[in-house]
Amino acid sequence: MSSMNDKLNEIMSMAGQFTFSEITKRQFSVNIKSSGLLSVLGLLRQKGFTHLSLITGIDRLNDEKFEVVYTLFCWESGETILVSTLVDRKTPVLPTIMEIWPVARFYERDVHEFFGIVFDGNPDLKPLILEKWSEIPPMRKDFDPHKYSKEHFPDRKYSADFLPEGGGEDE
Amino acid sequence: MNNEQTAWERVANMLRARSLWMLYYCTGCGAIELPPTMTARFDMERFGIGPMATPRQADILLVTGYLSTKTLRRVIYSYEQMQAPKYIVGFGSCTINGGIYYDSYATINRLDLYVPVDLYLAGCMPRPEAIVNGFKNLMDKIDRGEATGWKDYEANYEWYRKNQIDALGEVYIHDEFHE
Amino acid sequence: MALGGTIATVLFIPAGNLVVFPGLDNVFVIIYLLAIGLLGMAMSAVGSGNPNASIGIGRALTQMLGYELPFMIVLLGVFFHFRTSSLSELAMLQNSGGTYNVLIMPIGAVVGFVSLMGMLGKKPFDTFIAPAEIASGPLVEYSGKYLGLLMTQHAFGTFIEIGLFVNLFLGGGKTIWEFLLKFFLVYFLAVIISSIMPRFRVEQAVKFYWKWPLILSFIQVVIVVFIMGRRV
Amino acid sequence: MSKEVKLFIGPNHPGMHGNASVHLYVEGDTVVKSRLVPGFLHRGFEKLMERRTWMQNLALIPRICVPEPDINEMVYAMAIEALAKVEVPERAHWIRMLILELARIASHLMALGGIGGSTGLYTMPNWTLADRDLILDIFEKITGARIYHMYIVPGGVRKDLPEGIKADILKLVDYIEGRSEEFENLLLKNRIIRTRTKGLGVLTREDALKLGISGVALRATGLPNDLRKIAPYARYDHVQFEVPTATEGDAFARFTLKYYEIGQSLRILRQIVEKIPDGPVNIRISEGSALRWKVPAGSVYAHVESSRGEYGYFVVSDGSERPYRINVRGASFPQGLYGIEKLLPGTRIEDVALWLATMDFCPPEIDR
Repeated sequence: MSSMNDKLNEIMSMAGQFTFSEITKRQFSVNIKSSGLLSVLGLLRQKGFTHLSLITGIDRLNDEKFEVVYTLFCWESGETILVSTLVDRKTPVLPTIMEIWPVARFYERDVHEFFGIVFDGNPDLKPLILEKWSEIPPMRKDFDPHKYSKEHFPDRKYSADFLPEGGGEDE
Repeated sequence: MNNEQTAWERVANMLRARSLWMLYYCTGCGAIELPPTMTARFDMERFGIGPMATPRQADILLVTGYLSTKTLRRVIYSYEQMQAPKYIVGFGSCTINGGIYYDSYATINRLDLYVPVDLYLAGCMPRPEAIVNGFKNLMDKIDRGEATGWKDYEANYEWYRKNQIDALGEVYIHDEFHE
Repeated sequence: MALGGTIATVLFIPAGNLVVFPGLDNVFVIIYLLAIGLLGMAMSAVGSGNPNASIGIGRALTQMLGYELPFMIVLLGVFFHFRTSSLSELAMLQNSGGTYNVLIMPIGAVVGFVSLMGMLGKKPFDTFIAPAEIASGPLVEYSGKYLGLLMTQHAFGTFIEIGLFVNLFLGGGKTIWEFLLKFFLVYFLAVIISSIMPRFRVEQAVKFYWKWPLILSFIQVVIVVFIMGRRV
Repeated sequence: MSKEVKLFIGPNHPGMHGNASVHLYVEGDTVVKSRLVPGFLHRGFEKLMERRTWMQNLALIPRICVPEPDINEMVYAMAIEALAKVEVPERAHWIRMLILELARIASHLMALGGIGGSTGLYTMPNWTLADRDLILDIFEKITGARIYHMYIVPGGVRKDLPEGIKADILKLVDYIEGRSEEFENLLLKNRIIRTRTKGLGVLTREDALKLGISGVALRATGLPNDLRKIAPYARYDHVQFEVPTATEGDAFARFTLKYYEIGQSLRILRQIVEKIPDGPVNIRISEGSALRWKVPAGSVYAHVESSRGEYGYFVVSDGSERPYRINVRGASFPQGLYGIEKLLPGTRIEDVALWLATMDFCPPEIDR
């Protein structure tokens, strides 16, 4: 495994500043700035991480950042690398990685729909799953589904008499 | 409300109950229990209930579990395409009051605000035995002439339409192909 | 119209000794009337505007192209041999001669049976009412009474086609019961075969028809013309 | 140029297992352009999971993908154990493998039934689903439920196996193996199925890798990529089995591989029943009542080889009682969205339903 780390360190040093940590014996996570994104991912692909498993968006509300994690997997060695970058919450723009992995077009479209992160260079950022959605992107932390569901989809009122006096409709 | 049936209606209901055709449309997670119910082990062909491809020729529309807004639109299309004596069976607690997805922004909580439901089946995904038993109840209900969901859909159509508009914005999509 | 055409055809099928129009039951009359029934269904289905229906009709007609050719060639062989084309006479000749056509023309009988499967739309060749792909093809927009009409039309069609086959190859039977017995046997055989066969694609079905059954029917005609000669 | 017809293999279509709409642009009988519109089964799982505590999510996660619910529980448990740096007792590993292999066979049988259904061979679904029901009976004995078991929990397995279950499993394995000869005659040696699926939807190796396709479709192009071998989890490294591969990469290769994988899974089941050790079956992740578990902060991606391909969860925890973010990666996401757009043009209409059945594409994995 250690050979793997040196190989990684050598790639990373080329891509500039990064933080590197090992999660399990076959999984590493790397945090880089969004500027070095394309070069690092391209390098990793040559190093055998040919399979793009997933692009995940995470809404770090309290420090006003979106985190986007690219999960890469290498079929030969069975190792996973999580390449994550931070991007500002107000103007979330990231370069698209469609040239490296064509399938990324759909992952990016999914993340765009649920977080509102714009991937410039991705031709079709049309809505993929939701239809006629007028609210803010639903996966953001400041969107409350329970309130939305209460307003839009009325439900049956139960007059349950077993509730303790203090109890009642939950929050 | 036991309505007295004319002789002809009673015969018609009896015949109708014996050969219900189920629309083969899996709207939710309960649909995984339909193939075992249709095939060899819990065969519902014995009751004359068989899967049918087109809404035109189907009598029962199964709403199997939760119903997302997008599917609700298609369920309304299919329901309105079906011919008059039509029945809707709601599976599980998701159709009664939202079930496990009570707080989801994409699923409706109460089915009978949008389409008239004739029969509810209990079980978070009812078992094949429960489905067959439910169909037996539906057949008895039809025999007694009480399964008249479709009649009150036509009667208070505006009320249903208003609910549908509230939930969906507008029911019929024009650019179905999302050009 | 579909149902009317088909009912008209049924009148001409001699079922055992029950012959409605003695002089007129010529095979060509039946083939012609059968087409009316199918055309009626075709036009009403395409009128329904559902793309599935028009695709279904397209398939039904191409498949008809497939199975008509070998069936016709075998029929010519039979007519040439028996020197007549009226069904009741053919049945009577077979009974008097004691040998059924299926014995003296086994290849013709096999080709007849395979194209019968096509006519009935039994499993290997039922692409035009394929539920899994085009949602029961032409019948997609029918329901209630109209579906009932078409179902009876299909039932009549089945009776005609199998009746034709029984008269041509199995001697038609002296009494109505013998005819019905043979009818049941042929139908049962068709159902058994169709329950273990998946569906052909349309062009595969036509290719299949124009490969084996066509060659067999040519061999059959050659045998009939040169070896068996004309019946006295 | 003949008129281009727009056709729905829409949500309400017998050929479609599940609920997604394929828009086809058809010329004559061949598909010119095709596109998948998912989203009909979208319930916003990832949002709901953030509102429930770690233990409450257990009731929610198996409901994501219906034909094979156990992989969700397994991946969820693996992710939490990786974050909490907890080692599960030996016996729990073996029981988990038992559940996963039974679920794989059930899902494969369901897929083979689907292939029979879309080609009109209705005896096939009757047989496969009847056998699948026997497996569900065994699930009922072990976990108490037919489809949603909620049996694999973080920290091991909910309760131990009932006695006499080993005999039932062996009886089931012998029964299914006994029937394999009939299955082969009906499906693999069936000439019409062979002519219909030979050369349908050929997938080259570069395309498969570029599309990010995993599972049977990738193995049909010759690459023995199976997560159970490459990144073994549970106790797959203690069990002998091969990964069947083919070279043509067409629909016929795909469903024969599915069939041979059932044989391999039966072999694994036999070895599990022999080698399963005794001992405790679960341990606690953190102290306090199960509903108040706190998982240490961190993010991890756990993935498993499901019957359709690589299935994984990306779990992020901020140390509180509720997960901060869980992202579900279904195996059908690349196969469905990109595969349908790229591979379907050129096939005929009759084969679209068959292509979907052999690619075994499960819409709830895309919509989550």
